[in-house]
Amino acid sequence: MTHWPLLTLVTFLPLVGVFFIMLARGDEAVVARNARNIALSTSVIVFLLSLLLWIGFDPNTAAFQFVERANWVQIGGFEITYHMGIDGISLFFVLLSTLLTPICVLASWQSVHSQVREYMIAFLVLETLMVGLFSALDFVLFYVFFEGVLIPMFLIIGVWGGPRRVYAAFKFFLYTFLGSVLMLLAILAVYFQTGTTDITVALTHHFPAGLQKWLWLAFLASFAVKVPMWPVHTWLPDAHVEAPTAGSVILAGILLKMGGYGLIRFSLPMFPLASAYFTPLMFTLSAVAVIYTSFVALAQTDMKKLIAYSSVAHMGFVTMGIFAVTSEAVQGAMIQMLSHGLVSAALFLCVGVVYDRLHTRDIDRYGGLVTRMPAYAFVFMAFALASIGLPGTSGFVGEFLILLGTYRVSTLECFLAATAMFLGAAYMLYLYRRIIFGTITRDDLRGMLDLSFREKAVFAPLILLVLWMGIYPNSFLTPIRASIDHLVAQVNAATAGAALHASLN
Amino acid sequence: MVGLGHYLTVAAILFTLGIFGIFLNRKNVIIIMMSIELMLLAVNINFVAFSVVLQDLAGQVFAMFVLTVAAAEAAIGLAILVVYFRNRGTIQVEDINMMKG
Amino acid sequence: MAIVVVFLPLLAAVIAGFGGRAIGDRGAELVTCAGLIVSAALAAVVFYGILGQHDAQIIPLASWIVSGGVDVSWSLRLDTLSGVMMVVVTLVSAMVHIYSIGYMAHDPHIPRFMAYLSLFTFFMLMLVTADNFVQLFFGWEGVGLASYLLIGFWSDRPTANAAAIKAFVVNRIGDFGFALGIFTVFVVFGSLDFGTVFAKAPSAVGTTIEFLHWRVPSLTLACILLFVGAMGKSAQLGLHTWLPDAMEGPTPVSALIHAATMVTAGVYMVARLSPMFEYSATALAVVGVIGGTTAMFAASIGMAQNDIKRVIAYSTCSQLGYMFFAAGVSAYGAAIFHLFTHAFFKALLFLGAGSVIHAVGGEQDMRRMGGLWQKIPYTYAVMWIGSLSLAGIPLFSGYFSKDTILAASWAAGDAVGRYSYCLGTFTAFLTAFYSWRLIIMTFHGKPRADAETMHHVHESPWVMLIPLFVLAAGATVAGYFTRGFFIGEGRTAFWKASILVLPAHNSLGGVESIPAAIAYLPLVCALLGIAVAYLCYMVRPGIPAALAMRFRALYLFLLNKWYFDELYDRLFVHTAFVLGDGLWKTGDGTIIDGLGPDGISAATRELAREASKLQTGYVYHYAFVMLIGVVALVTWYLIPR
Amino acid sequence: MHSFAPPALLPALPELVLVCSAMLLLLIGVFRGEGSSRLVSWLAVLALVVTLGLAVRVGLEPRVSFYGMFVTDPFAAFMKTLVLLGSAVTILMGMRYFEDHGIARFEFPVLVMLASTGMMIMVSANDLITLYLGLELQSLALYVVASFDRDSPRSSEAGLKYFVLGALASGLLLYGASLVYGFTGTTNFAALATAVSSGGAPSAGLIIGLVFVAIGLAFKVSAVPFHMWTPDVYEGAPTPVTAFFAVSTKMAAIALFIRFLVEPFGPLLAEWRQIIVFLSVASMILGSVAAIAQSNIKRLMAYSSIGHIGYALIGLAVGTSSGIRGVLVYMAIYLFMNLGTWAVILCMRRNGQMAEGIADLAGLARTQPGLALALAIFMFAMAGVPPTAGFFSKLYIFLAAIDAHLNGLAIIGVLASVVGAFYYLRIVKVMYFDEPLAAFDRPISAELKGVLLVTAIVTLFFILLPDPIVGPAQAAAASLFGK
Amino acid sequence: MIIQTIMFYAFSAVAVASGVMVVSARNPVHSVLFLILAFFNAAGLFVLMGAEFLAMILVIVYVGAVAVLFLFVVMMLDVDFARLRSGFLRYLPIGALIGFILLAELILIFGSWELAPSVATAKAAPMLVGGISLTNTRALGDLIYTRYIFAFQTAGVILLVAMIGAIVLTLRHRVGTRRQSIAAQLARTRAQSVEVVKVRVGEPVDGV
Repeated sequence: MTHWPLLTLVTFLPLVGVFFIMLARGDEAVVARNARNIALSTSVIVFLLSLLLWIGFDPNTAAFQFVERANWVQIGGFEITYHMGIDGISLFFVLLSTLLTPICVLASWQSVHSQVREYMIAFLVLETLMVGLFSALDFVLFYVFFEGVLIPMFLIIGVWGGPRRVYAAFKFFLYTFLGSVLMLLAILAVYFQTGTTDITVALTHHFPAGLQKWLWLAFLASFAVKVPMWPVHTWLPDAHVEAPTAGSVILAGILLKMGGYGLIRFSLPMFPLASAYFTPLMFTLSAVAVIYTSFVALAQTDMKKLIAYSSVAHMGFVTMGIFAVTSEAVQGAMIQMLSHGLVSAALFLCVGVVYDRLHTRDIDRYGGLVTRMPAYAFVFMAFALASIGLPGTSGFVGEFLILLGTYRVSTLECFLAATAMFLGAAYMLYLYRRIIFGTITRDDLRGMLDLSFREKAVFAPLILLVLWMGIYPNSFLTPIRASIDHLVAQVNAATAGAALHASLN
Repeated sequence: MVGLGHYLTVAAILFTLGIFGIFLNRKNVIIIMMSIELMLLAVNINFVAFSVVLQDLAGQVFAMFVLTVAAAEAAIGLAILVVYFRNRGTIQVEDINMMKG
Repeated sequence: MAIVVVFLPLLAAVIAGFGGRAIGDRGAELVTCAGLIVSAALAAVVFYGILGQHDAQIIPLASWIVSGGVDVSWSLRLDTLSGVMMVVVTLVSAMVHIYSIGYMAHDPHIPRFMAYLSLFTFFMLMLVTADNFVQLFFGWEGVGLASYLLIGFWSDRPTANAAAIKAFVVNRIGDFGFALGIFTVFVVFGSLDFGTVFAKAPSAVGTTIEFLHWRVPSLTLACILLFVGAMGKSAQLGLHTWLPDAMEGPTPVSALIHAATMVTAGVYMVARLSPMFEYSATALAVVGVIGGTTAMFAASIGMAQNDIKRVIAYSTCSQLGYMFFAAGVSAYGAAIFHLFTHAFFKALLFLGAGSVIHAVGGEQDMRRMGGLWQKIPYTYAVMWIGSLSLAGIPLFSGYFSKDTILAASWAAGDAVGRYSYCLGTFTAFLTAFYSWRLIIMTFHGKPRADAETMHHVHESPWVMLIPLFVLAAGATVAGYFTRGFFIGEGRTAFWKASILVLPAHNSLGGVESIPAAIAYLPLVCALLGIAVAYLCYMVRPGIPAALAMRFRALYLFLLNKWYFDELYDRLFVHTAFVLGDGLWKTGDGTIIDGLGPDGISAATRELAREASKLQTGYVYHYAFVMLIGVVALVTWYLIPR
Repeated sequence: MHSFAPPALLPALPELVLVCSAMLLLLIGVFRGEGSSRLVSWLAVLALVVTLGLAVRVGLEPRVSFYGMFVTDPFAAFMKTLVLLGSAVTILMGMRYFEDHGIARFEFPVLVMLASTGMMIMVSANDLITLYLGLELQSLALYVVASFDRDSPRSSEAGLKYFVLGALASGLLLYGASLVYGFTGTTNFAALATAVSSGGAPSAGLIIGLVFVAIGLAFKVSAVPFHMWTPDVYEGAPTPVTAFFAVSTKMAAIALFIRFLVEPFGPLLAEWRQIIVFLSVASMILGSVAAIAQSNIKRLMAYSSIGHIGYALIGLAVGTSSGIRGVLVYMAIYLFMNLGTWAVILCMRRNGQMAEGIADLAGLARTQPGLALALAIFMFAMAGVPPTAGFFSKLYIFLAAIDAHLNGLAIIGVLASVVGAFYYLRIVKVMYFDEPLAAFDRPISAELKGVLLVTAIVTLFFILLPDPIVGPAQAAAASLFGK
Repeated sequence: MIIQTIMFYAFSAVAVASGVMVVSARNPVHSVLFLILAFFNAAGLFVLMGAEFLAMILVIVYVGAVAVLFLFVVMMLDVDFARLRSGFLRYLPIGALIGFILLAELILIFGSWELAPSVATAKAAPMLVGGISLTNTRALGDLIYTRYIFAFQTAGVILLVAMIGAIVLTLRHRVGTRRQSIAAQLARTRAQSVEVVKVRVGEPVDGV
């Protein structure tokens, strides 16, 4: 299996789809139909291929697997290589990307009518960039993918978005761009420290303690915006609200994970001392994110905005878990990210379902849907519960592990964050109640159709996964265990070493 | 005794005058062009003075080229001015602001 | 077999829930009832098997969460405690299922309802058979979910929806403590399995742990945090507000979930964790005090309520208080015994009340009932049985358990015990009073409902009555026959290792030796309560109104449930919304966006306008700018540095 | 009498060829009359391409000729390639434009060729005199082409402004040159280098001379605060001419800037770095901020070019081989994305009239998706977003800056790039998000299509094969420091 | 020596004064004339320094060509007398201040001048080669055709550009004017210019 470049194939196969879509000719309807079909089949094939990664993955090692390396830029001491590989940390993000793309394509099957071809191209390009991002092992390569994501996403929000799409698209782009450019400088500084842009080398490099803080901050600038952490989260609600459904799905499902991935992949192992130093800061921001945004979510009148704010809160858990640096918490953060990737994506799809029918996201316009749309009510309930973190769903495992791991480090932090248990329940159920329950007061609601077969096909895999992850999370924990344990050990060794050093002086 | 410094000072005064003429001028563009000629003259005085003091002809050669170029420059400048005048009927400095912002 | 007991309800729920359209209402009823009856029967078999074993039997199902130090698996723990609970749960559940066939006959969503009930049963069984804290939590939250779904079952009623959310969220607040308790357990013991933790519990005595910057005894902290969870689920003082509101759900739900089973989960938990609580006197004291206070507090409110179900709900709340203060004095056996008897008589009362409501066409306000006893005699009879049992009249089940609890708390001899005894005895009076107030207001006197309603009053169908009779039988005799196992001489052999009582805490052992006055006082109080109720509502119906006028403040205080809801609304709910709105519009909008992206972009635009104004179009300005540049640079280099 | 040996002409062969063909074409034009502009244009492109080939060939190894006044080396070859590419493409793109505006005249290609000659001389200058003459040759031709649309008030105003300010800048430069000459006794770069490195602390006169020359050059690269002419001239000049300004002249000027500062004044890096840092910071900030308020795309491109020069100057401020490499890579990529952008702007015609407003691009993605895509690629590239080539240009610049510990400069740079991204995005926004207006005139001429295609492909796929640009840039930068 | 000093001051004073008048004269014609005067005096300074050739060039090229060109244009464009606008005075103080700062700085740096040690070796074209002194003109002539040949040629191209530029910009073929086209005249054939028409008596001729 390692003989053929599976990772490259998974990464760049969507571009082949793009190529075929570009070839599509004919009148608009034909082109649109072809574009949809090609996009769907491409992304499904990519997903199936990516499953091979999971099957072939060796969970017993923290080393990178499926590694591919090729020369790229070789000139002048600044050598960039095409270096790809995945470990336990990246495996599931790759899978999540490949899973959500076909779901997005399917979810947009009918809701997108204009410029279908461009839309599908954007999503396939996005898939390439996302997969590439999670499997890049060269800093420049990573950065190219990391930033490249902005372009299709900017267009998706801006072209197919809602009324305030321009504002949202700009805010999204510039905000994240601002963070990333600072990271670029840090990456260059890392390069001069290590003499290579190879991530695997940098991960084991010992950076001087003073420098670590600066680099850590620069990396944080990028990741914090992506996560998004409070107080740099305000782009997210706007972007979500304006983005088309599938855009929100990718945004919540993958883009936010890029920040968490970055923190785990880079910030922790490369700058353990700085991470330890800034842990109180991260804890504070995470706790604020959890509590603050939970309250804000409670006050929302726009469904997507509410879910967006809940995302901020959930990702607050992730950052907290990451910086607790215990094996449980970091693994919990991983699971939480995967879970959130599925659940929030699904919740946005849920919003999309009713939005497609009624073209409003105003919560007050809905109510009593359960009588007309029982299947929908069930699906929505399932994901709302997963979002709340009901045991048996994926949300619980992540939250539980994070809180448990954090409790070992800081009871106060855990205490504060755990308030999300009831705050989250409050806003989520309140949302659910206002949309699904109650009496139908409007005629247009009376005519709502329940989920179509296509929509059920979109939700079914997500529900199954959410339950699978909640009931038997070991399928997911096992592959990431070796990498995370290695990471935690590495960080703890570094901080312990520094502490010893300090005590000797 | 008149030394290098004296010549350079004269040149500097003329140079400054030239600059003055450019940015304090509110009259017509031709004056600005003449100011430029003044600046070039100052430069030439500089070159010649240095050339003499250094006992090196390169400075004078340079000055000669400056003169040549200045002549060409004047020709082109005036040609542009004429074109402009034909278009706008004025060469008032304050009128030259169709484009701004 | 235990696996079948646990998962059969789930299977039934799935079939009824997803296949409801295919198998129809009747099919769903059939599947779930059959499932539950089989499950109940098997539970009895399993329980019989358990009685013969010495140690707890663990049935591993699958591993669950393995991460770092956490190693949690799905498994079933079978011992006496879980066996008792399984029997109670499956039995009451089966009865409620059958009853529901009749009660919900006209509802358009029968399969859904039956599925929810079965689902609830599954979660409850998971809860009682959990072998580790996380699975306990799973069941715990699962029953919360089912409760939420069932309270909000009539989703077109805004009050039902509000009640459902309230139930879930308040429970979650309790679970917040529960979860922290679990984390504390993990940090202290390094494991979440009951077996491991219980074995290590004695060694944790005296250790401390840092919590929110205080150093506290670790075991006490863990127990109290876990108890917060129990308070939420069992509607103890402070976290009780959801329970009365939960009566918005269909009555079978109230019977099953909010009386017989789910709300007792907290009691079960304390009993289950007795090997931990026993080593923390502080925690036990907290349990006792909260329990005692709740018992009295809830009963006092129950006196003034007019909704028939709410009266019973507060009664439930109050009875749970009994169970807790029993646990607080280490009389876990008595607590579980009361749980057991309470399940029968309270389910009976609720189902009876449901029967009444069914009869009067959905009316729940006792002020619009009265004079029903002739029209619905069976219901009237079972309500009597239930009330007698509840009031603790001898020979009825409730008498044995309640009496034992009060005796044990006196026997415990410490301040907490005395406190709970006093409150508990007073509560016995209140209990009897409101029970007969209920019976009299509902069944006696002149009919206060309109003629149309009275005309339609009819006895419930057999499918509803049979469960009533079964439960009535339980409420009558179950206590008498089983007391020996639960609290009597055989208790040690019965409970074996499933409950730990330290020798120093053997309050049940002291029951026999308490003064007779103390022992009979509760009974006297109960009889007094009945008498007073008879006097006030039967003989001189004017008295209550007069008293209410006379002690208006007190009356309103009780009627309004000690103003807890208003307080919470003002303090938390309202604040939360205002805070959320403020943080959103001011925090995110004005401050973060205003100073951040929006502010910066506005400033940049302004700057851009200014910068482009500099570009005046005048050549001399351009030259001037250049000159300034020249002078600036030249000066920069000439300034000696 | 001086002993006189005829100088080796080979190093100057490209220039000679170009200037001779310019004269030849002039003759052809004069004899063939008004209608010959297309022929002359094509021939001029041919000549430029031939010259390009020669320049590359000649520049393989460093050679000094004409008594040290003229130098060819890989650096010169690299920059000449860029200059000539820019010039050739300008002529190509201009053909249709001038015909459409009725001002197609054979003098334009000739003037562009002569300007290119001047630029090549600038690139190869090894003496203050050569520097000055090359600069003036270029400038005079540019003054003329700026006002080439002589019946247009805007064009002639552009020419006039450019002329006045350009002459002022030349004056400043000359004054500086005179000081440099006076305080070192030489105008030759090599001799200057010896003079500068031999003495102790440099005299104030020398430094001020250096400052003045740098100011003159800063004017040519339109670095803030000597940029004031840029927006007006870019707006007023005929669009192909503006493209020429934006591309070729920048290449030559920056090359001259580099050579002048690095070769003779290399030892004074610490001194002149301050100027460059100042210019760079001011340019980056103003370039990104002021552009936001623009509604005319040509003006916007003017500010954009100012900003880009700011970035390029970061590399110069670093002053090391890797810094210069950064500049060269930057300029090369800048060339492609700018040419492409200008090609798109040249396509912006409605009913035979140029449509220069940014708003005129509204909905281009619907009406002309190909064109919109191309412009979007260029805009993202200019904003420096990967995977476009624009990212790599910034990457190499910041790489050098971080290497030299110019962290503050780098941070200002990236922050400014975020602000700058705003207005590039705005163009994308207008094209993709706004409701469409009427389509632009079609068909687009074949030359423009070709230019668009090539530049877009280079900009987008540079990432796949960066070596062909990075490699020569590396060699060129090294050659500057090798001596 | 004294005379030289006196001459220097005289020339300089007049040159500077003329410079001031160039900038400030209201009438552009006066400005041009003052410019010419300034050139003359500068030429005088050149002579004082021994740069006769440049002095001559200055007079011939500048006064003879450039300044006259200016004069010509001023006359041709017939610009009206400038109105001194208020803006001038408004900006004068700050402008003057900055100007004087610049002047002061420039003069300041002259003080630092010294004969750099490297000058002797760095000289490109020493005035004394092998101890032989040539006339200024001849020495320059020797240089520009040998050592500075490249620059000289470039200067030639610059002049070419100036020529092209001036023509491109200003030459117009007026549509209305009649010009003699010799080629056209020579190319005329009989067939084009003469038409033989048979005229019948009593009938009108077509087109007449």
